[in-house]
Amino acid sequence: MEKLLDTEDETLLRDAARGFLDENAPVSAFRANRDAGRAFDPALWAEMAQMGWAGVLVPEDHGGADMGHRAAGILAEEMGKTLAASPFLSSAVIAATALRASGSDRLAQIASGEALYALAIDEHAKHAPARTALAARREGNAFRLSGTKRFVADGTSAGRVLVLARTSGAEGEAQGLTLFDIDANRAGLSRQAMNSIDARDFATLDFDAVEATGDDIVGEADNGLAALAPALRAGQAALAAELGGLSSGIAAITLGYLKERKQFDRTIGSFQALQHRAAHLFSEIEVTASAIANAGRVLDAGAASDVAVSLAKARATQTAKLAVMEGVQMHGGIGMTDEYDAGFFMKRARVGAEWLGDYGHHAAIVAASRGL
Amino acid sequence: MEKLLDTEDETLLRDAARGFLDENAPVSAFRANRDAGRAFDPALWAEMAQMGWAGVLVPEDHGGADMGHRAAGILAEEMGKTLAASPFLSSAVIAATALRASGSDRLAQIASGEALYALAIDEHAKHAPARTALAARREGNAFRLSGTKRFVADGTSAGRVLVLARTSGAEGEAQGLTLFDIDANRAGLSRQAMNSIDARDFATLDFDAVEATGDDIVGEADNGLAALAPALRAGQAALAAELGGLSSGIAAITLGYLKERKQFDRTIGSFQALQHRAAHLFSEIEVTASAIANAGRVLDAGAASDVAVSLAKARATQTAKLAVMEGVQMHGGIGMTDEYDAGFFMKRARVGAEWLGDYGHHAAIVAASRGL
Amino acid sequence: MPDTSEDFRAEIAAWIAENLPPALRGAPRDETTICWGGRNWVFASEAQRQWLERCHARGLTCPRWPTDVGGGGLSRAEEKILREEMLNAGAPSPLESFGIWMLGPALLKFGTEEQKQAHLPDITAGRIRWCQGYSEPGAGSDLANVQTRAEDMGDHWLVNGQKIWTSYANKADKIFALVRTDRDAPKHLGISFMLIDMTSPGVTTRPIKLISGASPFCETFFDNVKVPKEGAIVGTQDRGWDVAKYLLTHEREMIGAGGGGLLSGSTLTDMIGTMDADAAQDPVLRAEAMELEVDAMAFALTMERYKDMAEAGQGVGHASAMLKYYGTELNKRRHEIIMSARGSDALAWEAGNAAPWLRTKANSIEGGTSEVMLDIISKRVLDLPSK
Amino acid sequence: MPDTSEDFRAEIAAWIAENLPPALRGAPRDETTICWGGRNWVFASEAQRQWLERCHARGLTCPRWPTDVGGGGLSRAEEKILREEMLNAGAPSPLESFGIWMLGPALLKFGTEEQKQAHLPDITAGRIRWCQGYSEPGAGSDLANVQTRAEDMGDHWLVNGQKIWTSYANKADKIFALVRTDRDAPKHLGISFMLIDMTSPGVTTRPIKLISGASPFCETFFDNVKVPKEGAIVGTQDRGWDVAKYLLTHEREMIGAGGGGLLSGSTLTDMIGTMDADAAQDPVLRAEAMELEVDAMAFALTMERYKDMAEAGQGVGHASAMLKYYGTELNKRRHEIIMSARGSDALAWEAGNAAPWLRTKANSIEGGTSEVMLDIISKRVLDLPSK
Repeated sequence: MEKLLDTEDETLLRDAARGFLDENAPVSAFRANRDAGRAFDPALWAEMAQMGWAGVLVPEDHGGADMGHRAAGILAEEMGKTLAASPFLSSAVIAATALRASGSDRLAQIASGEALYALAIDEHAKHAPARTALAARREGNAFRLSGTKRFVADGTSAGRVLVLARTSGAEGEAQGLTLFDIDANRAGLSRQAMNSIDARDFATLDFDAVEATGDDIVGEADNGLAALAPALRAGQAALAAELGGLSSGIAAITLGYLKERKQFDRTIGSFQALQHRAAHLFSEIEVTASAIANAGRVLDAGAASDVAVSLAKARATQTAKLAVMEGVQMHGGIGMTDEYDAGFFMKRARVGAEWLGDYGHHAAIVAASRGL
Repeated sequence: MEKLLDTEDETLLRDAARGFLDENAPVSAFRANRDAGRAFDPALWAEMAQMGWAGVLVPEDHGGADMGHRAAGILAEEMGKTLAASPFLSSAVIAATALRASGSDRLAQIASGEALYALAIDEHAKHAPARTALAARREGNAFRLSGTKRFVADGTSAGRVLVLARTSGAEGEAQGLTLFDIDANRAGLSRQAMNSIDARDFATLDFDAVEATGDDIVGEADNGLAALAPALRAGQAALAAELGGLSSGIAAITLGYLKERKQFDRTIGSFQALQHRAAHLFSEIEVTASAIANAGRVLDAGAASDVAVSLAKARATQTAKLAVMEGVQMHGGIGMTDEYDAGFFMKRARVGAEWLGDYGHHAAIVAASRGL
Repeated sequence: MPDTSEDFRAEIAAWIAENLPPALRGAPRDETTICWGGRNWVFASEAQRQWLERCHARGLTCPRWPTDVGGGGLSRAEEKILREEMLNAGAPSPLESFGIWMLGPALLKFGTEEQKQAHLPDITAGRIRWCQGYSEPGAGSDLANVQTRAEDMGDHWLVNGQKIWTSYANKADKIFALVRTDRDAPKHLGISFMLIDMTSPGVTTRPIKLISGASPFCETFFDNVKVPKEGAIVGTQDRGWDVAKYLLTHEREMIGAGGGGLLSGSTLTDMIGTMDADAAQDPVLRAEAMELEVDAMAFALTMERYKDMAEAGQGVGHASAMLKYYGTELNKRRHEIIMSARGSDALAWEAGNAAPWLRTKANSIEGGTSEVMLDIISKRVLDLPSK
Repeated sequence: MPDTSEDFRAEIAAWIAENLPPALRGAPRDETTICWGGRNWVFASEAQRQWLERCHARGLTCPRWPTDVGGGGLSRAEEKILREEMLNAGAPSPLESFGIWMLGPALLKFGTEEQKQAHLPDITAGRIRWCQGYSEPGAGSDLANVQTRAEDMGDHWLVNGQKIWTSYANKADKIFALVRTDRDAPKHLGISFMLIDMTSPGVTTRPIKLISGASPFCETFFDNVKVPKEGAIVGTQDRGWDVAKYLLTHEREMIGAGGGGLLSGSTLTDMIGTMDADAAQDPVLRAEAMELEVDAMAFALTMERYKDMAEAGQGVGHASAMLKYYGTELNKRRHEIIMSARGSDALAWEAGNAAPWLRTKANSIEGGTSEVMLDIISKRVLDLPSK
């Protein structure tokens, strides 16, 4: 397995990404999207696709760049630092990984950035694919999907939907689920934006006897979790990376403020109590960075990745929480204002904490691997 | 109900206790006991009894001072500040409360300080009276007790033993238990000191067909928990008070050190990072003090006290843990030496954390009362 | 005197039962139901108006204030009973205002008889809504760093400068502000505590939008504002810092009180509602919730104990900084747990969890940051050296 | 080169299988089984002697040191494989010593060829046991505050002074110590890194009893101790602070490593054993254990990453302070959890839990306190201002 350090290629990728994002997607660009009520900037996504980011996990014979999971993580980290919003996680990472096994001919459209995917997985307040109740009833050799999916990423903007439905068994059972890849405009499918605090596109999707055929099935019928699991792990690793980047981003802003802000005739960064908290935050960010890099390495090595990925997501969730709380508190009043950026980091960190499994969900997986 | 502040009488009691203890039971006295392999100083206990401490919860018509639970807590707080070791908790608080309901004629001996009680309650690594398996088999109108009790307070030094035995039902059931008050020298009863880290007297007691009669029963047969519960609550409240005092004691020593110790040509107490941690510790100690005072008040008011007592024990356990860890860390190397007193506080805090129920045990009771 | 207090409990319970408009019973406590009063106040309902008037008539808008200014003249024990009975009856607070929380206590301690008669009745009746003008841009925690100046023009003061974090200044009728009346005096001297009508020419406000989306604070600008001298200054001229310090202590206790969940009396479980099955089984979340409830109950008792101390004349003094520090950090923990327990449901603005969660992040900043509180404790209470 | 590394793994595994005395396989790692070596060392068993000799012959006591001084000349990758295979085989470390951990690295970086040849072979063979003489009474974290002085007497140094926290000085053959060779130079200058034989007349030691009951440290006194100049000083005279700083960084990484549980590879569950039923069901304890394992795994990966960085020549430098800080705090948490999980069973000294638990409290003090580490991070890594 590669070392946890960036390789030369990865350093080049990171520097290129940073340069592009500072130029085209600073936090001010996120603010502009937020103010415009726009989850992301399609033009920006087109440029990212141009650079091969949309195809980061798509095989070259489908027109992808096939750079691997660590590379995807590096891109996510850099996007996280300035809160760059895009369909990267749902389409380029999760959907691409889900469709890759079957060699779906839609991979090319993902790589080109044309195909955007909504992820209709969860139905409850906590991430739990096995608790899927949304029913796919057989009608001849077709299916009728009925039920409701919540917290659907890119739910209103995507042209296609990856939806996990129950074809047999009961809610809570890991078996009996089937993953469908359908057009978002099918009759009976209605979508309501959930007005998420992070100003990204999350939605509630109602399925009212939406038709699907065998051709829409990803992987095997009744064994949808097998097809979805690798995609979820890839997404969790990339989301962890984004949260790691987010933590570094707000920490850097905060350090800058500590160095320039004066109070009681002193730079507040000279107060030892703040120094020690900043040093502790630095430590947490460093330790989390190792878990994030490791998750990418393990995925790229094709090894068993559940623990490595959950470790990264668990750590990244807690570190981001600490980073944004310290960020706002150390800024004082100004950190509470919408005019200032700190709040954006705090709101995205909270959404990232819940999406694809919260701290307890992933810590339990890690703990189990240690015999707890 | 009385306010949470000390009344005038209580202030007098506290000042008198403090004066007596500073004179006769400073930490150096505890060290002398430890070095002599002596759990406590009988002469000191005799003096405490003289002052009415042994009879703090014994009715006046049995020769007690009957000062109540808040007063017992104040005495325990002051003893905790200098780690004064005595049979106060087990005999004067717990045994006295257990025997009070039945008006046992042994109350007078408790008040005089002659009768010392060992508390043979637990059989597992965690406090759980209902998990008692020690069997009391009926033989005619006598009983034969067989089994093992662990973590028995004052187990080797006491002349009498309060032992909780199972007369019916199965381990884990709250019913079917009977509380016996027997002579420690009965045939078949063997006791091994457990060499506890706090240098107090805890022991393992083996019961091999030890005889007991109906006269030895405290409260009702098969309903021993009812007789024991009020005594345990009284003990938990007093132990919480001792831990509160212990926290103030080590905090005071640490503050003194911070004000006098110089390093890098500065008083270390001037380092803001240490100042903020000291201030946080102060806050925790203050908040815990309220819970401790409240537990005493609720017990004295005869109101339902489970939650109030568990709140005090839970808070006191966590506060003491913080206080001793900060105490040792802020002292640096010297805090790690046996020559210095900080370690004594740390070891007693650990024992106090486990005895009569740990943090999780009591926090669960509090949480349940809040609907969790 | 248990009997008399029980009599009072029965009496007040009966009064509430008789006078609380049914429409208000058990109504949710939020921005839409709260009554701030003031010249331009629009009552949310006829019931809200009735409740305010009836409580004011009974002296219950300011239970502990003297009756001659519209207070209730109750003891703290009676006030506690009142609060409990209001809670039991599901009765909302009839009136909230910075006049009740802040200016009233300042006038009662430092004000002249004229000032008390001039302002307290308007506060108890909810006729005038006050706001607070302490902080200034760039000063941050350094509150004594007052740049807004008031020049002595003989019959009036001429005020110029800018305040920030003035709560609801855009809706307030009057402001109590710290202004510099002596520019040559040392930092903490030369400050006066001044009362200014917000309708005076030259006063303008600009709301500050917070990360929660709400705008409870404003920037307030004073451009050659003329303030008639008569009754303008509370306490001694150039000694306004004494008044401010007194009120800060007061404010700290108040903000801290939120942490105990005392005021609302509601538990985490109340605030979370039915928990998602997975959330309920998560040991990490459960442990955090257990610890929060333990600490919240102990803190609520501490608020009581400190009030008892203050009442017993055992000065609480700087230790009140602990209440502010502990209570606000507690409240932040509480809302982190609520957000986590509600999971993705809480991530939609409309769910109503996010705004209060974000609001709590300001608790440990406003009225003195947690860092300032810890400094006060270590230097003033623990007497730790500065070098 | 995966193949070659797999070859090495097979080779080393075979060697261990062949040479590890059965008696040592899976033996518990504690004070009674550890091998420190030295002139007066008494082997715990014949097997322990065999294992040391065989490992030394194969260069495995100091796997990464040059072969000409008895090292193994392995790469870090190979050393990692060796560690893993030793773990798999349940093989104990053949030799522990401050010579291996501290002096060796110092000599390899700052020593003359003569000094290397004079000392490294004795270290790899376990013939000489070294101890460290840095701290002095009253200096605490201020390590550069060196009062022990060495006067130049022409052919020898005359050493007078006192050291504290010298590990096992009462059992060591030689000491590497910081002594002041120029009393007029500024604090950090005028210090030299000196090698002194503990059998020299005038050297006495007094063990320090710790709260755990053990005495792993001593006070060491130098009373007119004559140290022949030849090879006495490592590095440049009066520039011993450079050597000390280098070793401190080294020591930090080493002490920190304990936190990951890397060295032992054991999980909390291993260390706790079968848990009491109530302890197993306590959400608070469970949550603490879960969080510990998450942090410990991530920290272990961080140790690896930092070693990779160092090897890649990307200087880790002051960031190593983070490893020391994080690893030791982690280890303290780990043992608090173990004590709590074992409940009252752990409260008897004989249970063997308490002494290690108390020992961990020194982890965040020795080799630079956590506070010093945080200062280093904030000032040297984060570049935060001093005023």
